[in-house]
Amino acid sequence: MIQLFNVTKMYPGGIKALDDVSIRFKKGEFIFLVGPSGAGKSTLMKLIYREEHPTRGQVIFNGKNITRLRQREVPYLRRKIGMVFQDFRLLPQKTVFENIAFAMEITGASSREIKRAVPEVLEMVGLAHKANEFPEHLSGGEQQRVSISRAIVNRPVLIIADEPTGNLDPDTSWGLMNLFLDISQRGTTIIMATHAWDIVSNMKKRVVELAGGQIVRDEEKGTYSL
Amino acid sequence: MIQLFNVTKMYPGGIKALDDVSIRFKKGEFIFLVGPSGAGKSTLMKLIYREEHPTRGQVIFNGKNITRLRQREVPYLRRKIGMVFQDFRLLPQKTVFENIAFAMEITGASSREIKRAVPEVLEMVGLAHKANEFPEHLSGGEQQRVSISRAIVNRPVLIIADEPTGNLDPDTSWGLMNLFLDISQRGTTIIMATHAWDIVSNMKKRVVELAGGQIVRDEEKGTYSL
Amino acid sequence: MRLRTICYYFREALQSILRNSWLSVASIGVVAVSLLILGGSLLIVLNAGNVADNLESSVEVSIFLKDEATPEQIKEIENKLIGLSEVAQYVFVTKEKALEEMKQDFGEEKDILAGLEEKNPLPDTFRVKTHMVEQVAPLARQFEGLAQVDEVRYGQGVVEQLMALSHWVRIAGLTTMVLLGVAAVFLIATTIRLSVFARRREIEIMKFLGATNWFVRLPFLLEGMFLGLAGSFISVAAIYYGYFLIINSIQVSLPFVPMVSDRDLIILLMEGLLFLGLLIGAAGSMISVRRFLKV
Amino acid sequence: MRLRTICYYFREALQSILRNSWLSVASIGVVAVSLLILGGSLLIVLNAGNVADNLESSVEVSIFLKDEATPEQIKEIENKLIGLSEVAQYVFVTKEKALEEMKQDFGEEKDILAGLEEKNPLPDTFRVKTHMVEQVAPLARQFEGLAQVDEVRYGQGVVEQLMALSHWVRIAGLTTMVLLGVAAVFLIATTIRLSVFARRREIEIMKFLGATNWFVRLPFLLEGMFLGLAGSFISVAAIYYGYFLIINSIQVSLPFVPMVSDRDLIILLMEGLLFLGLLIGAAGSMISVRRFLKV
Ligand SMILES: Nc1ncnc2c1ncn2[C@@H]1O[C@H](COP(=O)(O)OP(=O)(O)OP(=O)(O)O)[C@@H](O)[C@H]1O
Ligand SMILES: Nc1ncnc2c1ncn2[C@@H]1O[C@H](COP(=O)(O)OP(=O)(O)OP(=O)(O)O)[C@@H](O)[C@H]1O
Ligand SMILES: [Mg+2]
Ligand SMILES: [Mg+2]
Repeated sequence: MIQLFNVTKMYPGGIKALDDVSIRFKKGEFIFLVGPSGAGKSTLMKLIYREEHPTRGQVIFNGKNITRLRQREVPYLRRKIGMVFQDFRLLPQKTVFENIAFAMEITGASSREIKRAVPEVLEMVGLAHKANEFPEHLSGGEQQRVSISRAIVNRPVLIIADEPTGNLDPDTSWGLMNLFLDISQRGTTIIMATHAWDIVSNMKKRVVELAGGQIVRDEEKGTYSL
Repeated sequence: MIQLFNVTKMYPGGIKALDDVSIRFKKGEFIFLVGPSGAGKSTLMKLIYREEHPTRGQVIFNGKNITRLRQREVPYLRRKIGMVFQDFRLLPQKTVFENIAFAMEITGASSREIKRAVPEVLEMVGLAHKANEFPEHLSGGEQQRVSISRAIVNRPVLIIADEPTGNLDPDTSWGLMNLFLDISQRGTTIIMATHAWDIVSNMKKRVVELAGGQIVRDEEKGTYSL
Repeated sequence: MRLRTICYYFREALQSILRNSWLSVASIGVVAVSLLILGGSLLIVLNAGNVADNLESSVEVSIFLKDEATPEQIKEIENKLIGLSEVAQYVFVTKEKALEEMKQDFGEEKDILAGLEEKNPLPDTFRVKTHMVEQVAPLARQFEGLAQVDEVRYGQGVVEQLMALSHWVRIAGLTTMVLLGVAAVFLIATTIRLSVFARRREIEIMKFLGATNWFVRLPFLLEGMFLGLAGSFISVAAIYYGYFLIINSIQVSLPFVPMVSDRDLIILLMEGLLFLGLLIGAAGSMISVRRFLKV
Repeated sequence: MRLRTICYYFREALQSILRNSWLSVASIGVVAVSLLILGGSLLIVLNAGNVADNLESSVEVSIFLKDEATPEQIKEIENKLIGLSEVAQYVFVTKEKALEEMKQDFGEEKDILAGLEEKNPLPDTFRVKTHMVEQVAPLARQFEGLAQVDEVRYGQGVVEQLMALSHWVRIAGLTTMVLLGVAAVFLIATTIRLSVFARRREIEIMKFLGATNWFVRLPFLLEGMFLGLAGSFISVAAIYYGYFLIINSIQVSLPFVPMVSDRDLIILLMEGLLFLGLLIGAAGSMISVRRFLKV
């Protein structure tokens, strides 16, 4: 489904965030991206949904070369991907409900669909009672869960989650992991960057470890560290 | 050092974030604040550095009633406290170095002191090489570490850290925990809200558990959960 | 485009206006002030032009005929006048009538002129008005050489001065208006850019969620158009009522100053201002959003 | 305050200006445009007032004496004129001189007046100028009753019209200036508020780190003052050079229009504008920051 060919990403200032990375993710896979702080996990994800362009190399998504995508095709790429950002990126002027509804409105969903789907995903992450709050009135963990519901509401073919449980307690984290597992079993590919070693080690999924911008390990049914 | 007497915090909209909480933190103590997402951990901390005012009850810091503090005394309270915010709160227009230097400039530190102390704390969190970057050019974990260095640079008598390792890998987290331990052993009180159950359980420090705005457990040498 | 999506655009625009109420008021205020200045100066220029026109039209050429001119020769000159397109109007003043007028001008001192009736020294005269003040001097020159004409006069110095003055009023007025127009557009663009700048993160997030450029842009566009229109509406209302108030008091206290009070013209001008406000709002948001769409 | 801290304030202000370069340019632009408009209209009002003064000062009262007035009686009236404080200047015109002037006015038609020398119908006259146009009518009334005075004239209609006109020019000018002043302050305050608004999170963070209000405020204050000063400097430079350019070309093409060209006065005005820019910048940032300091 996704292939990276010799991808290098240099940030201005000579920082090599990714160094000649080649990897392939298959449809329906559940991939954990692990590695120390600053290893390049977020950068790899940003290349897939085109927040950043690779300095060298190609990124292929469903047979399409993302690197060569025209500017007006980018939105349609992004609609196929559900994203959980490390810094949440909720719209501050919209309530929780509106934030999630917005992701649907973009795709032209009908009012009826929205009214059905939004409470459903909020229920899944346990935030049905916060639907009408503004993001800045939520706790850190609550904001993170809103960003997760927004990522799954459109039933995307790919979910990219950057540290989706960093602000959550273990119980809530496990609840969400089961949710992701469910979704993945319905055929959705999931790429998740995380530092939750207990979760990674217990789930026995594919683990890709980055360090200094290079892939140092790629293991089916892996654990957090060797 | 810090005492809360029957503190209740209601947010507009009828949300009771803290419900009649009374607790006492002693000088030099290392306290873990645990509890599910939305339990009221951040709110409790916000009351101590006066981001929020309690709806009912009193907060005493070093014998002073914070609730009754006059507006122009607040800055001097805050200078005694080093804060690590859940959402980092770095100044986007300043480089990493300037962000940390700013916390010192506020207290009127000399240029010499600043030039000595800032690289030192950056070294402690392993970010000496990122001193001249702007926050938005850092990875999530790097931003978090900058906010930790800023909190400790003034050698405050109290450190309040809200989820300081949420975006960090286990190794880096443990490194920082040892740093906090060091600081605590020099007499600094540390209150840390965290979901890192492995760290809490291994450190055997005082654990205060919140749930639904109430203290449900307060244990010396406790673990993350019963 | 689906109805649902159109509804979405309007709802978004309205919500944004209400939730950023302070910013909205500021933008409306800036548009209102700018257009007020622009419209006000436009009216001033219009009136200055009107006054100048009025002064100009009071300039006339006097063609003094020789005493010995026969009625036929006089008729000849009249025919020549009729044939000239630049002549707006003319009158023939006999020497008797000229003396009469002179006496009237002298008022109570008309005794000075007593006894002149018998030996009237004044000539027969054609008094001619041209359409434009620029045509006065050439016209005069055409008649100067003629046999029956004694002398042609048109207050040489004054006409040149008037022409220069009205030329200057026009240039100054136009420059002021262009400068003010540029200033207004600049101010409004700045405000809208600032307001979009304050929301650049929002635009960025929308783009990351897969919104097309137009999906992001349209609510901002509607918002800008609404703010522009609201601002220009305030300024138009203020100018309209203010202007007729001023006109009325000027017509009472300064009846000799000719004011432009053609209601249709004023309304046309006001419509222009409203349209300008709409345009400025739309252009302002389009330009401002563009910068942040490149994500 | 320690030198180190003062250095900090200046460094912060400068850095903020440079890093928010786009916002800084916008603010400077708004200040420049606003003050340009304000200063320009100030000069227009000044000149309009000057023209009005000039027109006023050309109004005079003519006191016609009776033919039978003796030199003593004339002297009496002259003494009375000397005693009045509102009299700016006066001349005594004998009937012979008056006829001479009349002939000059008639120019080539002075033959009409031929033969009047023997029986000069014109009276001896005092021509009086007052300091202010408002004093003309009362002065005239004082002399109307006197025995030796035949008649007092001062172009009754014209003086009243002139007074009304100059009154109107002043009122209109003042209103325009006050309105423009308010508009300028509003525009600048809006810009600075927007720029502070875009940085409200920063201010909040500073406060959470234990910064006092003045510590947060001062760099913003310096920044505002600098931006205000820079803006007013641009407008002052533009007005100053623009004005003398205009004056020069007006003095060539319209020598009869009296322009204010007193360099000291203009410079004083420019200094005022500079100070105003500084003040507006300072006030703008103080007011804008205040809202966000309450954390
Ligand atoms: N916009 C940028 N400009 C310059 N350098 C950047 C930028 N974004 C990231 N970097 C650098 O690139 C490297 C990789 O960053 P990345 O965000 O991919 O790390 P990460 O693996 O996600 O780390 P974390 O676990 O802390 O989130 C880091 O050293 C970071 O400082
Ligand atoms: N400004 C606010 N306005 C309204 N409600 C708020 C506000 N801030 C927090 N809350 C609510 O108060 C409750 C406690 O929030 P708090 O931030 O203290 O939780 P927390 O324990 O820090 O959670 P987390 O671990 O997710 O950060 C939550 O239900 C939250 O939604
Ligand atoms: Mg990351
Ligand atoms: Mg919290």
